[in-house]
Amino acid sequence: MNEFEEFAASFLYGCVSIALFLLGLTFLMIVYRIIKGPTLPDRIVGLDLLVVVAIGLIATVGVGSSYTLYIDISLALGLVGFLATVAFARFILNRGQAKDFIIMQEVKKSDSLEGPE
Amino acid sequence: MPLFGVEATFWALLSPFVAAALSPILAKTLKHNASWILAVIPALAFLQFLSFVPGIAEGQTFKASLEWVPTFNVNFSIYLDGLSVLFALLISGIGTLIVLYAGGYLKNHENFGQFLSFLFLFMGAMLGVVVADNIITLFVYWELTSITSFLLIGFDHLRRSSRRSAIQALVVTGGGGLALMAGLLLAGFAGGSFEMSELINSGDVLRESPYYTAIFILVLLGAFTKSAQFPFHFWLPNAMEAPTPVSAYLHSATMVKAGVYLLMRMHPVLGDTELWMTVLPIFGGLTLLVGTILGLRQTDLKLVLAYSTVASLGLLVMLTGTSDPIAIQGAVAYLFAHSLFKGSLFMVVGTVDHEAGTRDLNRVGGLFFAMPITAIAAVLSALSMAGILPLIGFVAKEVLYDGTWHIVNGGLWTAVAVLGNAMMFAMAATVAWKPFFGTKVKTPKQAHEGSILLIAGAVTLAVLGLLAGIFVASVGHQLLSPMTSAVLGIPFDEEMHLIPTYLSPALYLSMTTFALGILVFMYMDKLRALIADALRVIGWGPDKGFDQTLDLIIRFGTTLTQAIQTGSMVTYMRATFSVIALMLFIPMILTGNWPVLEGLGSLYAYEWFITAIVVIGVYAVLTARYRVTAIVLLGIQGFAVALIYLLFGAPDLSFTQFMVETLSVVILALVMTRLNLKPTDARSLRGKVFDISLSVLCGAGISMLLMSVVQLPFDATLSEFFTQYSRSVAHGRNIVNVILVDFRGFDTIGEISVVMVTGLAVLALIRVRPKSNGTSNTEKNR
Amino acid sequence: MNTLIFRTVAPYLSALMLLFSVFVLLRGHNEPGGGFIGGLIAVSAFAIYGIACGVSAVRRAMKYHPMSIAASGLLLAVLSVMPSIFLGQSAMTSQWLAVPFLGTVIDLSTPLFFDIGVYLVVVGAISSIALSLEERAD
Amino acid sequence: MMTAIVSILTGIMLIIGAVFAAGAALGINRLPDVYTRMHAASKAGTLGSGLMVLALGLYSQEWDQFMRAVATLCFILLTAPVSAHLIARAAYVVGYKPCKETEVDALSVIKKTDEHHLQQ
Amino acid sequence: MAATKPAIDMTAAMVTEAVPLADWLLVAPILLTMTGGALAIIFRKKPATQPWIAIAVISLVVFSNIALLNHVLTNGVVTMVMGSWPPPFGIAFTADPLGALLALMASIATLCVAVFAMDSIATNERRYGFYPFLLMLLCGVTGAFLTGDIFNLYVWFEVLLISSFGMQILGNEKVQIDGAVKYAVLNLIATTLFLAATGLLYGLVGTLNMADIAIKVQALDGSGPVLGLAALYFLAFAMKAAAFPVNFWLPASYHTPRLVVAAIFAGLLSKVGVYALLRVMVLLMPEGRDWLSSLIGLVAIATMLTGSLGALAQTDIRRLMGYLVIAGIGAMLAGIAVGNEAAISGAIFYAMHSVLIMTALYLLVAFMFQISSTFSLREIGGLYVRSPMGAAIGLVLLLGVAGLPPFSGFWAKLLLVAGALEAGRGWVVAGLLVSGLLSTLAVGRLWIFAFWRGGNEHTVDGIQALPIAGSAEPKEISLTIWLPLVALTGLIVLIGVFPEGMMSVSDYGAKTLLDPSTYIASVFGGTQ
Amino acid sequence: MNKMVFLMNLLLAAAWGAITGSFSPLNLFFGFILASISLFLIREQIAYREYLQRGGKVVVLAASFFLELVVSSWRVLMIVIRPKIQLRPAIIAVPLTVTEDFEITLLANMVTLTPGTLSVDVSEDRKVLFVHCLDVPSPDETVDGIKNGFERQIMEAFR
Amino acid sequence: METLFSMLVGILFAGSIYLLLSRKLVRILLGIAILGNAVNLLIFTAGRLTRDVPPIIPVNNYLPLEATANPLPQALVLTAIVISFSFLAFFLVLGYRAYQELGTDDLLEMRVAEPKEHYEPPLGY
Ligand code: NA
Ligand code: NA
Repeated sequence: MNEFEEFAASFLYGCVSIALFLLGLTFLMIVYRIIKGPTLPDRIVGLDLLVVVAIGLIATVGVGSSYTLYIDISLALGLVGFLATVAFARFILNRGQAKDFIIMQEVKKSDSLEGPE
Repeated sequence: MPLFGVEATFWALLSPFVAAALSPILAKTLKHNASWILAVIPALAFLQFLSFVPGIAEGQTFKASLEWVPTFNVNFSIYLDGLSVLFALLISGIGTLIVLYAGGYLKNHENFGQFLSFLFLFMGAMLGVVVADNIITLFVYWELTSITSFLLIGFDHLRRSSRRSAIQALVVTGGGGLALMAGLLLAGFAGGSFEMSELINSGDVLRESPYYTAIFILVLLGAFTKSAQFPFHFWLPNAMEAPTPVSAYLHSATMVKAGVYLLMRMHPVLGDTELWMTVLPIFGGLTLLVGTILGLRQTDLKLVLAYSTVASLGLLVMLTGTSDPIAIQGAVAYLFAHSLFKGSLFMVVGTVDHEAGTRDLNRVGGLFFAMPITAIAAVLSALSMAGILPLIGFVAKEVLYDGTWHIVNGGLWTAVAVLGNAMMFAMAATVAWKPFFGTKVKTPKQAHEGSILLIAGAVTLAVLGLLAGIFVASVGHQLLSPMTSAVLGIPFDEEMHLIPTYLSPALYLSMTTFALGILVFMYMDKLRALIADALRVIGWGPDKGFDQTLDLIIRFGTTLTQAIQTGSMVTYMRATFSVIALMLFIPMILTGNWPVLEGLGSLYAYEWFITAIVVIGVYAVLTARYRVTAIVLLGIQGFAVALIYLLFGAPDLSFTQFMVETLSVVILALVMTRLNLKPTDARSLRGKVFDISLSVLCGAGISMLLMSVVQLPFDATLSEFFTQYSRSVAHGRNIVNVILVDFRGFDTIGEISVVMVTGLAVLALIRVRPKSNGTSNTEKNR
Repeated sequence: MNTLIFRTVAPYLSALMLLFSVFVLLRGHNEPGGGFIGGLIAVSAFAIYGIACGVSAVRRAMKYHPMSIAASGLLLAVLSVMPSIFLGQSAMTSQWLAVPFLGTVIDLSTPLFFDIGVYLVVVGAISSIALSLEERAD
Repeated sequence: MMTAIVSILTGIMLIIGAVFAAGAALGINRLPDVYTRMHAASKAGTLGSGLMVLALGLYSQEWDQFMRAVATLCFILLTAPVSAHLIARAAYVVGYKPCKETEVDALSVIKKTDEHHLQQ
Repeated sequence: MAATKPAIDMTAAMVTEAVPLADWLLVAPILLTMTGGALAIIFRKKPATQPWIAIAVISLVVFSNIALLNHVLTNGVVTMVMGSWPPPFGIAFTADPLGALLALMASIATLCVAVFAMDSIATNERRYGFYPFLLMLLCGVTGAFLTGDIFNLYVWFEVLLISSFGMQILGNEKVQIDGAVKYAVLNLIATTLFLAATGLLYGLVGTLNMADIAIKVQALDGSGPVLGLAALYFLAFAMKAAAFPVNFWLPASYHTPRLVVAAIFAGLLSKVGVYALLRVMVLLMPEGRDWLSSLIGLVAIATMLTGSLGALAQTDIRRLMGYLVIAGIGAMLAGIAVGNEAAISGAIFYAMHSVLIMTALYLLVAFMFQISSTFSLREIGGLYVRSPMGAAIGLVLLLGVAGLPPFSGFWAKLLLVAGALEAGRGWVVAGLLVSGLLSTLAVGRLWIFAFWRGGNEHTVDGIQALPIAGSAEPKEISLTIWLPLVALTGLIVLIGVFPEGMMSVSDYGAKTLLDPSTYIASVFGGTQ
Repeated sequence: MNKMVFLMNLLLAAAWGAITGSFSPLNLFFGFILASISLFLIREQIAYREYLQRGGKVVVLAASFFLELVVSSWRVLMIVIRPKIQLRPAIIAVPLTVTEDFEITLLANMVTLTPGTLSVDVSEDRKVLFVHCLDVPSPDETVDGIKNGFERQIMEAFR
Repeated sequence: METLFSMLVGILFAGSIYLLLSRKLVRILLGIAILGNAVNLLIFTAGRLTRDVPPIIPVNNYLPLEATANPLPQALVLTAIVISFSFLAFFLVLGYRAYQELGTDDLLEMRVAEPKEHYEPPLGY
């Protein structure tokens, strides 16, 4: 192994570590949004993003552990994550049209939504 | 030698059951005349037992055995000695007469066949009780007598009082039976054998066993309930709800004596101890007095007889309790006499009832000319009951006085016996005098002499009582002394005389008895009123107590059940998890096997983040105010768990978890789309605190258990095997999948069964609709 | 959800997912995957198709009642347990048959059929649940 | 040598991808309403993950893995906008208002004139 | 550069000797019921053929189980390891007398219920699964009785549980749904505990095969968390078996499903819990059982008493039967608490008896309802007049459940009392006797109310018994009702009068449980 | 069988090859069979549609799209890391020239993935695409951008 | 590591039990969902943890090159996941039907099977 290769290996290791750390932070931020809401669509957007980021995380873990077969899990996650989003979108639509108490409350609040912080 | 050999006894034992099966068929075709044919069966059995008498009189005993349940040492074994043969003779002999009598008494009754069937079943059971050698077999028969007596007492089941009496008898005798089971088993273990014949020969083994008291109490409970000893006496008079043939047979001559039989049978091993000689006479004496006192106040002839039976049983128990040979000889003689005269008297009363339409003392009188044969039978039997020469009752009384008088401190028992006998004298007089010789009263029905079926039994037994008195020496030698020997466990053969050979104390006591008896009879009405007043003042008795106890038990059951089964799911869950928490911690507390907080290891930063997301997710689900928020958060928690699987080398798991979590969330969302639910968690603060503590406790318990497991070294043999052969033998590189479809494929086949059935169950939940909302309509569907 | 965009994309997505599900099923013996996961992906495919185009479209697409599919899956799994009875072996002893086909050797094996059975059961049962839930809404 | 270059490339792609993902997460936390947040999620998120997946495909240096990475990427690209569309539409139909700063709302005009327009 | 296949010692990897065809009897019931269940689902739209599929399949299962029991009694404990993988690696199916006996009884009870249900289950309920559920329930139950692998046992538990859920809600009435919620949630908690305990056990001993566990647990000698696990298992199975104080689900739900369903529940489900207790507490974790025996005894007594007192407190005869089930569970637990040969044998005998009699009792309730159209003890009456035959069957069954001779329950009680006496457990004996008395009272009351009482009598509180319509011919009771009732009653009497067969099997079963060496030898015999 | 469907089938078979990572004849053949089954399942939705006529344009479209995606993501990133976010969001209506479902969908999706725009809905009559814009100083400019950008490219590629 | 995960499992259990103890049907359903995860993670942890290395044999080998994660618990958890998923699906529908039929999501109000008015059984004979 020459110097360059050694550098490359440690560079990759560093990158993976940083990426994992960043992704972990990302997760926490997304979770914060999901918990905080304030509206249901906000949470759904959060969940959708969470799945997308998880796909990235799986890929990163795959690089870190050299198990490239993780790519299939990413693929599957992409498929089902979409399904979850669809289902929730449908939920919002149906409940909203059924004048769901909570959704109506949220809608009312969204009228007075503040602009960017 | 026995008529057809000892083994033929098995057929004799089986025969009543055959008769029971035949009864309904024959009764259907032959009506009451079926009695004539069916009576042959017990008669043959009687002959079979009779054929043992000479041998037994010479001191022989007979045994035979068939295998029944060898695994538990239960044999279908019989033991014939003086005790069992005399009982068997009474049962089969009187049984024969009763079958005939029933033909007359229940003539044209629509359920006559059934009745005979029950009667024969009872006969078979009772024969089994007295003949069985194996204590388990004995017990089986014992309980059978309870069941059949239940059926017979309740025969007239549309009457509430019949049902009450029936269940009362079942509960009292059946309950006693349960105790007896324990007692017999304990005796069997202590004595080292389940065969009565071996047990009674092992003499002191039981008496010296540490379980003696327990055995004694348990056996006594069985015997006392069956033989209606105070305070369990109340069921017997109530059992008079049964048709008279039943009263005559079960509740005077045979079943109620099963308890006495048992005490006598076990006397060689349980008797002759301080406890025995204290408890039995006390309860026997009490029963005697209570029975006579209560009997005196009755005006229903059948009840008079019933209480006198209670009294007689008390007397028998008292005598057996003395463990004195002479007294026991007296008891044996009295038992024999009682069976004859009481059976006869019951039949007489039944005939009167049947012919005159009433058996109330105040509504019958002067029937002698209308039914002379019945009257003669009544007089003969009453004389025997009163203990008057030359009937067997007299001899019995002499011997028993003789017995009680000469034992140490026997004065009290003698006094009790005299008092009791005097009152029985009065009762006998009541039964025989007023209905037949008192002033003529208009009865509900124009009385005629009963049919041959009705009178044959009473007359036979009455005459037998007379003959037995006259030939008492022979009867004593052939039947009574062998029985006494059996009870004592040692040979006993004292000659019996009808005419006292000398002016014994017994004779004086007899005189006293007569005098007292006449006195009582003369002041009968006043006495009756006095007793009635006294009882009214007391206002409570075991009979009433039975009802109260029953109600109390049911109410207690109801209260208890309501307290436990509140119908509130929340309570159920709290209770369940409380128990879980207890079961998690108790072992740790008791064994002191707490896990240590070590081997924490370290997680990488991103692992921490993901773990944190699981925790945050769970916490957020708990605190989420809106259900959909909770669902989304649930999904997050699930995804995080899936990532954990991924990070720890379980891609398949992770894969599945992602899919499952998503689909769960999707289905949740699909379902929730249709629900309009209130969002809040309506728990009180106190409830919340309780629930939080409970769940934290459970969680901590499981956590600690898991810790203590994972801190031990791990045995990975299984996985090593799977890894080794996954590709080379099972042709798969993904070891997890190979485990799923090959190594442990049977888990998977069960798992897919679950999945398939779930699909069907959901379909059933959604597709099948109740036909209507009214319960009545839908219940018809069941 | 009757939106043009979704309705247009969904069928292709579903077809793609179905393909993917078979892929996951078939290679499960060697790589992550297998009948169960494959089945779930197929269910997801049908779910998306159903949400976009309606339950009846899915039912028509599946042709047979999903529960029948599930039941036949179980039958297939049970059958794949049986062959060893003729060889004097224990139940579920796997049988392997290498079939040369177009220059490649295909491993036909009882575990493969077993896994296909799992796949069918999951597809049938879970889609039955999803469809019946959806239908109540209509 | 090849491996080393691939490694460095992979590392860079991972970092960039992670940064985009973090940006998306930041975006959904900082942007004012659900519609604007969706912009962040559907664009930066998708690109971020796509990069990381491609990185893995590249890193494997195997054709089939790389193809699958591309397939994954395509799939994400196919679904992400549809998801965004569905959420946005559902939110809008139900009545979630955009933030105050949203001056133009062409959809609201339509909605008012044609009540049935957006019905499911 | 593919590595060459390493040399494999095939004898270490697989069982190579031929398996006798008779050993397939171990899995035959499962394969048959699964096939039947699948076919019944495929023929969902043909309600007329479904019962026949079920009856045919269950009859085959009965025959197969008879052959299996015979196989076990002649050749000793039988084992087959799935996939020819040597134990403890493959999943072993092991039939000892206990398992084979209970499997047989379960199939008989199921057959009776299948026949009974022909008339009583509405067509649309049949289409949506009565027979498939029944078959899969039997599949799960038989699997549970015959498997020799603890995790596999969990799987079969779930199979039978989900099938029971399906049956519970057939009809979808309010009361059923309500009952199902309680039944399902509480049972789920129980199985989850079971699963958790199994995971922990695997973590502790590293194996799942029961024989192997028995060996490894013995080696641990009660150290470490073994006792904690035993407690957890005990709790999980006690919940399944409906032992006090975790029996809430049973009274809350058993009166709600269709009566045929309740019959099969009462006959099979709680017995599976008892079976698992016997298997796990006695065979696998004897130290745990010893350690817990006082607690188990207390639980047993409390269960018996709450059961029999509860039975006395009921107005609805279906609920009354539910409490009788609980009382019976208490008796079996008493056997486990005592733990000597007689007591375990008694518990096995009782379980066998209970399968038959509890099924029969619920069928009897259905029969009673058929005539009287009521479940209320206040309203019911006059059945003796309408059907003396039914009254006779009722009497046999009710006295039988109270443990009176000459019916099968007596022998079980006898063994239990004998065992407890031998072990000097006076309290257990007292519990058994008192509960027996209370049960006798309860069933006696039921019988006199329902059968003996006239059709138009008033109860003390003034409610009149429902008059039985008409007085001439009783309502037509079809053969499908008589046949199973008479068959079960006949079996109960037959076993009561000739108990030796069952007694010897129970005794053999108890011996096998108490001395696991034969069980272990059967599993490992081929390889060690 | 319809030619287009056959093409689609071939494409899916190729996708299979890509997913499984093996372009051996057998695998492609197998993929083809699977693809036909999949297509059969969704047969109702794909009959008689015409698309994918000009492969070359497709590639151009794809390339420009990827570029836009990167730019768009970059812009979002830049916006969100600004210390103070100042936005003028808007929902604008884009009149559509494309008429086919497929084209509309493609356009809408591309719009979503490109800078500052997000498709919210298509009008019932398929004539208007409603687009949410993150930051629009002038809505008309954005509308023109979409119409002259992707819409034109799509029309070129698929007509 | 295992000890830490034991705590995580405990937290999951505690959370799910808290939900199960609730009066509201929806919360119980959520509790059931978490309970499944909790017990699965428990089994996974009980089989000990190994980072990264999945139990998959490389294409060119007959044995894994390094020590892999323990495959058996993974298989067990897989089975358990599937089962708990099935049950969850059933429970969800059951809950939905319960709400539909009984008109409430409050368990304290679900008293059809065991109604509040509880009769004393008939006394007497
Ligand atoms: Na195999
Ligand atoms: Na997406």
